[in-house]
Amino acid sequence: MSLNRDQIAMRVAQELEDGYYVNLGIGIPTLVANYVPNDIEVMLQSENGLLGIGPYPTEDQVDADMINAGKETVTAALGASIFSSAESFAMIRGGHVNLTVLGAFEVDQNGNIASYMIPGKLVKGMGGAMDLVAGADNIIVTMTHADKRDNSKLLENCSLPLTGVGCVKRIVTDLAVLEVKDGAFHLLERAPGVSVEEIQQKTAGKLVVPEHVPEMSFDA
Amino acid sequence: MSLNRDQIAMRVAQELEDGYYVNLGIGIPTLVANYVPNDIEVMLQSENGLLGIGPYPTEDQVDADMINAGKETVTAALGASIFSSAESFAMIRGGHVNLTVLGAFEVDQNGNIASYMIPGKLVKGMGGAMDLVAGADNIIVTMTHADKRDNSKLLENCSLPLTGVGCVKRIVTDLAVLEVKDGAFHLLERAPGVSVEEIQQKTAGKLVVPEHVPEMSFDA
Amino acid sequence: MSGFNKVVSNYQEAMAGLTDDMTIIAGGFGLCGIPEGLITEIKRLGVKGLTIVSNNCGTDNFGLGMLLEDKQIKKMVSSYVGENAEFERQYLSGELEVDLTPQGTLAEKMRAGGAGIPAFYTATGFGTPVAEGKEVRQFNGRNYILEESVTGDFAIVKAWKADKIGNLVYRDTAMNFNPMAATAGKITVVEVEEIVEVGELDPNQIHTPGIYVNRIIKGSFEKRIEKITLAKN
Amino acid sequence: MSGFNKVVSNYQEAMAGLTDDMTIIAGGFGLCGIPEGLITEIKRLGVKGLTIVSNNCGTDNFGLGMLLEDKQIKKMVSSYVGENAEFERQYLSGELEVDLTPQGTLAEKMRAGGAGIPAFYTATGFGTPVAEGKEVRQFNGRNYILEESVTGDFAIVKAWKADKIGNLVYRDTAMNFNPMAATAGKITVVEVEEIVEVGELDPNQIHTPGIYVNRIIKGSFEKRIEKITLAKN
Repeated sequence: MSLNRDQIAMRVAQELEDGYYVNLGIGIPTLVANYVPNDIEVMLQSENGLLGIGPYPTEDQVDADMINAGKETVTAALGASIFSSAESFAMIRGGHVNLTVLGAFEVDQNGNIASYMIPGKLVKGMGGAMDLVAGADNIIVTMTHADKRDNSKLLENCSLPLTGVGCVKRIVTDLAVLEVKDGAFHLLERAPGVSVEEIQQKTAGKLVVPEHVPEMSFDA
Repeated sequence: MSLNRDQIAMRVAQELEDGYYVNLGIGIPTLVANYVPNDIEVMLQSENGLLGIGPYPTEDQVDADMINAGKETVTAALGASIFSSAESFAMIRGGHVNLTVLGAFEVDQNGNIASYMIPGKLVKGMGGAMDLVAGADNIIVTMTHADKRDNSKLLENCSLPLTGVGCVKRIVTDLAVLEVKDGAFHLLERAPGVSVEEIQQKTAGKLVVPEHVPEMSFDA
Repeated sequence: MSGFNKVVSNYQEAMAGLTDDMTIIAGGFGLCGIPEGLITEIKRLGVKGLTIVSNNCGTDNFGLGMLLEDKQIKKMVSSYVGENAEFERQYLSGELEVDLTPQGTLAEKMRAGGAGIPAFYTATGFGTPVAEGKEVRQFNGRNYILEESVTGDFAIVKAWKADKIGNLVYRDTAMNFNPMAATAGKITVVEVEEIVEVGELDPNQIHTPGIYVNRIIKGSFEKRIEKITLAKN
Repeated sequence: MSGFNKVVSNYQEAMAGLTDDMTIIAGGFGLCGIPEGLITEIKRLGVKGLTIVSNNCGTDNFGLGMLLEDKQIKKMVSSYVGENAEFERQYLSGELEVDLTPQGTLAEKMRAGGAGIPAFYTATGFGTPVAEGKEVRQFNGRNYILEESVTGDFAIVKAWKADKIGNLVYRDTAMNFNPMAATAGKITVVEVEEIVEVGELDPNQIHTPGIYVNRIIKGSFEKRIEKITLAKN
C-alpha cells in the first residue's frame, strides 16, 4: 500500500537526529513535526525569522505578529530566537541548518528539483525554497511518486523550471525511500506491501535496485 | 597666528548642522565634540558599534565594555544604540553618516588622502578610515598645513599609500579652510592673522586663491 | 533633540514627496508586519507606475494588494505571488512586471543596498531561471551568481515601538523584512504602534538604530491574519 | 534538550580539536569583548602556524598578543596593528604575515563567510594598496573592489550571557565583532560571563541565535582597559 501524507511524514521523521536544526516546508514536510521521536529533540526553523517553532496557539494565544513561513499562526518554543529575514537566510545560505525537508513537482536523477512554477498555469513563486536547496547540505524531498495520471515525478531530467541543481540527496515518496547519487535514483526502502516492480514502473529516471529492498519500518 | 588643536576643532564644529550623525576620528577630530554649538544637536557615531557617544565617564561609571573607537572609556548618550561592527560599517559604507572628520598625513589636490602608514617607518593600519572615506559624502580632513620641517601636507599627489581616492571635499588646517574640487585646493578662509602668502608657501599642490580671502570667525 | 525629532503627525506628511514611477522598499511578510496606514496613504495619493520591492504583495483586498486594484504598481520584486489572485492574474496577463526573486536573495539585496554593497555572489538560483542574464563565477569549486543590491526612493516600515529619534524595536515575527527595508530607502518612513520618549529603549536592544529613519508616525493596525491555525485539543 | 546542551566544563574541552595551521576567527575590539580564557587555552595548547582573523592582536601582554610571544601566529588578518609593539615589530621584520584589511571590510568578510556569501563588492579600499590584485568593477558609475569572505576552523567569541542552547546576548560595545565571528567558525566556541537556563532570554532580544554556537564555557574575565579616560570635573 502506498503511504498517506502522515506516513510519509513519519518516515521522514526517522531521519531526524538529536540536536538537529530543521527547516520544514509547507505541506507534508510540516507534518514531520508531529512525529519527532520521543528520545530526541530538534529545533524547527521558519524562514520568516523564527528559530524554535512551538505548537499552534490556543485561541487565547493567537497573535498576528507570530506566524510561520506558511503564514499560519504559531507559538515560540522554549529557547526560541526571533530575527530578521536577512539573518534567517544568512543561517540558511550559510549552511547552518542541518536538514531541509520540502515538497517538489519533480526531481531528477541528477538531484535537480523543480518546485515553484508551472509555466502558463501556476506561478506561486519560489519563496525561500531556492535559498533552502542551495544552502542545505542535507535535503529530503517529500512528494507522491507519480501524479494523479500516474506520470512519474522522478525523471531523467526535470521538465519544469528548476528550483535548484544537483542538491537533492534523498527522496521520500508514498512508495519508496531513494537516494540520489552518481546520476541515478538508488532504491533504499519500499513502502510496506509495495512491490519493486511498481516503483520501477513509476520511476521514469534511472533507478538502481539492489538485490534486497527492505520494507520501511514504522516501529516506534 | 596658526590655530592650535582646539581652535581647529572649533572651526570644524561650525560645519555641523542640527540633526547630523557624525563620525569623529582620533586626535583633533575627537575635540570637535567639545565645541558643538549650543543651538544644535548632533549624534556621534563610533565605528566599534555605538551611535550616540556620551561624555567620558566618572570614575564610578568606568566600564570596560563601553569604549569608543579610540579605545577610550566612554558613556552612552541619551538615545544611543549599540550594534555589531558589521552593522556599524553598514551604516558607514551605506552613506548614512552625514559627516566624517578625520586626520591625515597628506591630502592632494584630487581629493586623495593618505593617513594609515609610512612604509618602513610606521604601520598602524587603516582601522575604519578606509571605510569612512569611501562611505561618507561629506568628509573634512583636519591636520596641520605643513609638517614640523615645514613640508607641505597639501600636495599635488600624495606620496604615501592612499587611504582613499577622490574623497576629500574640505580641509581645515591650522592655517586655512580649503575646498578640494576640480583638481585644486580652493582657499576659503585663513586663520586670523595668517597671510595668504604663508598659505601659498605651505601648499605644494595647486592652490586657487580668490580675490578676497576672509579670516575665520570664532564668534559663538 | 529638535534636529532629531522625526515624529510626523499625519500620513500626508509621512509620505510627502512620493511621486509617480518611484521605487518603494516595503517591509512585511504576507500580512504580518506591514505598514498598513502608509499603504493606505499610497492608495489615497493615487501615484502610478510604482516599483515595489516586497516579499509579497499583500492579499487581494489588504496590504499592498490594494495598490494592484487601481493599477498603481508597474513592477513587483517579490519571492511569492501565491495567495493573491489579482497579483497572479496581472502577472500572467503581462499587465504587471514581476521580478521573481528568491526570498533570501531579496532580503540580502535590501541589506546590501542599505549597507553600500552594490552586489554580492550567492549560490541561490544558480542553474535556475533566476540566473538568466547574471554572471556566474566559481569560488572554491562551487558556482555562484552575481546579484545586485536594491535601494528605494522610499522605504515603508512597520515597527512595534519607536522613540522620537527613530530607534526601532520590532515584535516577534513581524520583524521579518522590516529591518532591511529601513536601511534601504532614501527616505525611510516608519509606522509604529507606540512612540516612546528618548531614553526609554535599552541601547543594547534596539533592532534598527535611528540613523536609518527619517519619519515616524503612530498608526493603528488591523493586523489581519491570513491563516488562523489553532492547537488541537 | 540534551542534543542542544552546548555547555562544556573546562577549557580543554572548549578548544578540543584545535591543531597547528588552523584558522581562527576571533571577536573583540582591542581588549574589549575578547574571550580571555579561550586565548589563554590556545597559548597553553602551544599550537603553531595559526592564521587569526581579528580586528586587533591584543596588546603586548594581553589577549591575542600573548600568542605573538611564542610565535604561535603565522598570519594576522587585521585592520589595526597599532598599540602593540611586538605585533608591529614582527610585521615589519617579516616574521609575521599581516593582511591589513579595512575594519568594515573585515566585519563584512566575517558576516559573509557565515552567511554563505563567497564574495561581495565594496568601494572601501579602491585605489589603495588594499585593492592590489583584486578585481575592480563599476556599478552605477562608481568603482568597487571584490572582497572574498572568510571562515575559520574555529571561531572564538565573548558574550555576556548564553543560555544552555547557545542563544547569546552581548553587553554594550563588547559586542563589536563577536556576532559575526560567531557565524563564521566551523566550530564556534563562546566564553560568557553567565550561563542562564533555556527560556530566560527574551526571543526578541537575542543577538546571536544558538544555531551558530557549538560550545559554551563560563569564564572569568579580567577585562583590562586600554585607555581609562575620565570626565573632567
